[in-house]
Amino acid sequence: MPTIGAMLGDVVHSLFIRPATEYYPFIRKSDPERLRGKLIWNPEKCSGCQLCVKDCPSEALELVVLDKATKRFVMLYHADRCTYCAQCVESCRLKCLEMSNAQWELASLKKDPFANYYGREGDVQNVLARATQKSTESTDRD
Amino acid sequence: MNLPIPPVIALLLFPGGIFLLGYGMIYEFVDRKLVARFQNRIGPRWFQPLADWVKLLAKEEIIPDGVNAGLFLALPVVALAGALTAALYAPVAGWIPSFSFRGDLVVTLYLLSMMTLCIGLAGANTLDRFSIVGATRALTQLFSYEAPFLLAILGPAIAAGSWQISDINAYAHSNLWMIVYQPIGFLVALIGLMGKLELPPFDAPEAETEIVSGALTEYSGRGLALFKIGRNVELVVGLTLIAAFYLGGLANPLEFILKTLALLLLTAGLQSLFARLRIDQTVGLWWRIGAIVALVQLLAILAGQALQAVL
Amino acid sequence: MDINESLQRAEQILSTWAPVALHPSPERVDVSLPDKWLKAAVLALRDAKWGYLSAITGMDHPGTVEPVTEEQRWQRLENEGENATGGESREGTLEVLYHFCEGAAVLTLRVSVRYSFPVLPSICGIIPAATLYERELSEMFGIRLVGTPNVDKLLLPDDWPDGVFPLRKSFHGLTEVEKSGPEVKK
Amino acid sequence: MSEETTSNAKKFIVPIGPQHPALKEPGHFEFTVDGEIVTGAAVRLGYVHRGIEKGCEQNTWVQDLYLLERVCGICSHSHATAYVLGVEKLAKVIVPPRAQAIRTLFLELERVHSHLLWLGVAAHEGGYDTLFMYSWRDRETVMDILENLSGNRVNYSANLLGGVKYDVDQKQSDEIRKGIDFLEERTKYYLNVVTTDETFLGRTRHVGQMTLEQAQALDAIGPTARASGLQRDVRVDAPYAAYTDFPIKLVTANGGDLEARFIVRINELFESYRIIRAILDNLPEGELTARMPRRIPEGEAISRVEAPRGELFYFLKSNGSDKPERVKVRTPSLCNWASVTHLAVGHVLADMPMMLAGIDPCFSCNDRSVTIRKEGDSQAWTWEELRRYGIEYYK
Repeated sequence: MPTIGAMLGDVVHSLFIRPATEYYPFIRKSDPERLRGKLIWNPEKCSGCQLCVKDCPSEALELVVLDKATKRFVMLYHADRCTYCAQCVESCRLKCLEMSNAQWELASLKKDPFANYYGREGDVQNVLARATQKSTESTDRD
Repeated sequence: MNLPIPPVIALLLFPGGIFLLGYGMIYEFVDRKLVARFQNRIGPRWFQPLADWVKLLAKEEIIPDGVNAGLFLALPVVALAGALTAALYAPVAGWIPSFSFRGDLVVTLYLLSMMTLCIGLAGANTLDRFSIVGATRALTQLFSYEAPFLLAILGPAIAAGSWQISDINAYAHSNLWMIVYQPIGFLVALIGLMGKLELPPFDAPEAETEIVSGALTEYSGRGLALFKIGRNVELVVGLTLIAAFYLGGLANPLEFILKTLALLLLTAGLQSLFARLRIDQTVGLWWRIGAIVALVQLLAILAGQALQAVL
Repeated sequence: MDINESLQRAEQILSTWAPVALHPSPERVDVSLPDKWLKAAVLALRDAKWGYLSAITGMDHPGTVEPVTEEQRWQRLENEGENATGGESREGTLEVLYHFCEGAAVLTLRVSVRYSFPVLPSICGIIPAATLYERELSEMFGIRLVGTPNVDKLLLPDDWPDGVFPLRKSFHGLTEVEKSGPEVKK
Repeated sequence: MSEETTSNAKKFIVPIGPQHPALKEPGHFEFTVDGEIVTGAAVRLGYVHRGIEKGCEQNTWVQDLYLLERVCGICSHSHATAYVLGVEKLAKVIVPPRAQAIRTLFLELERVHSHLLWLGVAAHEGGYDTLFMYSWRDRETVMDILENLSGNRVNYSANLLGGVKYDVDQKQSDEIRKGIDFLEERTKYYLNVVTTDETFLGRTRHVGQMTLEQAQALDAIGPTARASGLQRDVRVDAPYAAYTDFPIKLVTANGGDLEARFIVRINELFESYRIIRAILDNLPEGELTARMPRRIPEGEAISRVEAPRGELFYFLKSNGSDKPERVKVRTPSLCNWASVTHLAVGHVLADMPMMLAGIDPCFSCNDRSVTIRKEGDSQAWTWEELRRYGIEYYK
């Protein structure tokens, strides 16, 4: 049966109920349990097989091997490159990677906060020092 | 209310000028908020129309190639001036009209049409294809709703036996609300006003999904701001006229606010209920239904009056 | 609709032009055709109302690209004796696959053209919807389709250099071509 | 594409796109008009061409899964499923039934979200913003379901080569059921609205009408074809994933106009709800993944999936290495353009956005290959050029 204004019921009803709009930055919904957020690396179990690095579709992972025998690795995780596909979590046979449901609002004016270093304190310092050394060398050459 | 207001103040401050600009913005806000609520959204905050307007005024005005620059700049001013002038003859805010003479109703209706004519000219002035299509549609729509709208406004005028807005207002105030015995006229007038203001579902002349922004596509900055504010003023004037004629006249500011807001609620509801009409559907609707219905109503009024005279 | 019935019907329709049909998997039949019979085969399929054109896939099979000198050729002849292929650099081919689907059955017409003469007849006259696929094919692989109604750029930018075909295996980015391309043309 | 008319009058062309409020994605259409009547139509794509087909040849099979998932944001799971089904066919890996059922569950949830999205967009094109707002509000329900299931609203990345990543437990199953019940109620309401509202019917009835013969001749697919009565649905014709265990009833309509397309898509929603419930009721027990080799054996595979917009066609060729030799993606939108450009002639301009929306076009889907823009004298500006221009201008 053709009518005019078929949505009248909904339209009038809406005047008396709360708007469906979410006041996003002011009121936040809780993060879903399975939300794929920032990657967490657990160095204890890692064998340094590099499978996660190889499978990453967006080159977000770098695993620096300092000493394979004593299991000294540093994982560099670029949160800005990550597509949060969780392939690395599945690729890891030793289950040392997982995705937390935190930190999903990726807005920043700088790239620095997105580089996450995982590993022992000393090793990370070591890797960082090497990186800065390398960069100063290259600028010297320029 | 019948306090005399010096002409300069009436023109610049109240009830014309600044007051109308601000009041138009408030009504734009109320309209947008209502439509949003009808659609279960939050809608804008109270200062949004003002913020939009200030932003537009601050922006660069681009005059596109191939237009008559003088005309391009003058049209928004003329459109706004037309709407503001029309307000001087209407009982805005429940005040007696600032200016009044016999037959000012006709002048007011013409002034209200200035806006659409200016928009049509503005569209035709540019080389942009969207503008030209929009202008064609705006003018086509003008021809379709204008006659029924005029007929619908004539109803109360004939009933009151005067062509002067203040007379009709006074007549409406002292008699039964005309919406009761001229309901068709009321509906045609209200929907005609929506057509005039190009509100949905009569927004084919500026259908964003087809022709971007219609005739005003090439306008930016001040020109666009003036057109927008002009439309707000026209909304207020149009609502004032309909409230004065059909809802028992406007005798004081409170009555004015309540009655026009009630009308605004109604238009907002109508805006959110329908899909956009194609231009051919709009024309068909007005000429096939609107005009005939308004004409029948007019004849009924005349017949009624003749009958009254006989009795 | 039965898959086998569909496939048999397809084979039957095409038997005039291609007596040999391969079955890479149960629901598929592959038919290789010379390019001159492509249109006739497509027309026969259309006339028999067999399925619909689902896609046109292009594939690049580059030849041996390194130029072979006279000396190398003698060398190879010495090493390989009578079985030597002559050491000619094999010319690359472009293979075009016309996929037709009917129910679960997929029929693939395979047509190959050489790099030196990448020309195929257009099937738009028979299947109007093929125009977009053909435009994509000619842009990406550089196959000239004779009789296709529109050869304007569909996907690539308007100023894409002529003679550069991104889905060929030899394409690794535009930078070098960009530098030398326009000069060569002039 | 437009047939030349005999009159020598200068053609009046109304361009729609690449940047246009009607299209939320970039595509370019040129409608030749005579007054309001359209006399010709042409299409130009490629504005979001990203070189995915070429890119696939340079990545490993595993990485390609995520690249292909990003061909389209709306039917991402359909793309991923078509790809994994093809690769599994090549590798001759049998995927556990539970994984197949969960894939199918995602496919149907995706269809629900896509059809509701389309309902809103199509209503918006017709200027029916209220329907647009309400249908998108309700679409949030299914988006939330997908987010709770997979952790993401789009690009769920639920698929793995050889299985799925996410299981469905009892609690989630209850949540899905609750959401589906609500949506079913709302869908009934929308079906009523689009079939009875006079103003909306004025915009959809007898608009863009495509007869069965035309649909056949133009090789239309998906809901566009089914609205013309063409019985063409990969889920029915060639069941994949778990559609063999949960068969789909074919939904068709006979009108061939926009109204019929609304009806087909909305009725498909009911069918999707039914399948989702059936899958939740009879979810097979078992593993979620099967072992997958890293190097895929040499061969060719064709895999077809019924995406929300129609048949999605993948052609995969492996050369035995860990990278594919060729990945061909033919998206459903590409098939249905012909129906727009052929049927546009004779309609009024105001119907064009509705007709474009009628096939539910997805521009990202159409555009896949390489775009590297040349600097210099061109209308397409590179980002650098634009920046430089901006700096110059404001000096």
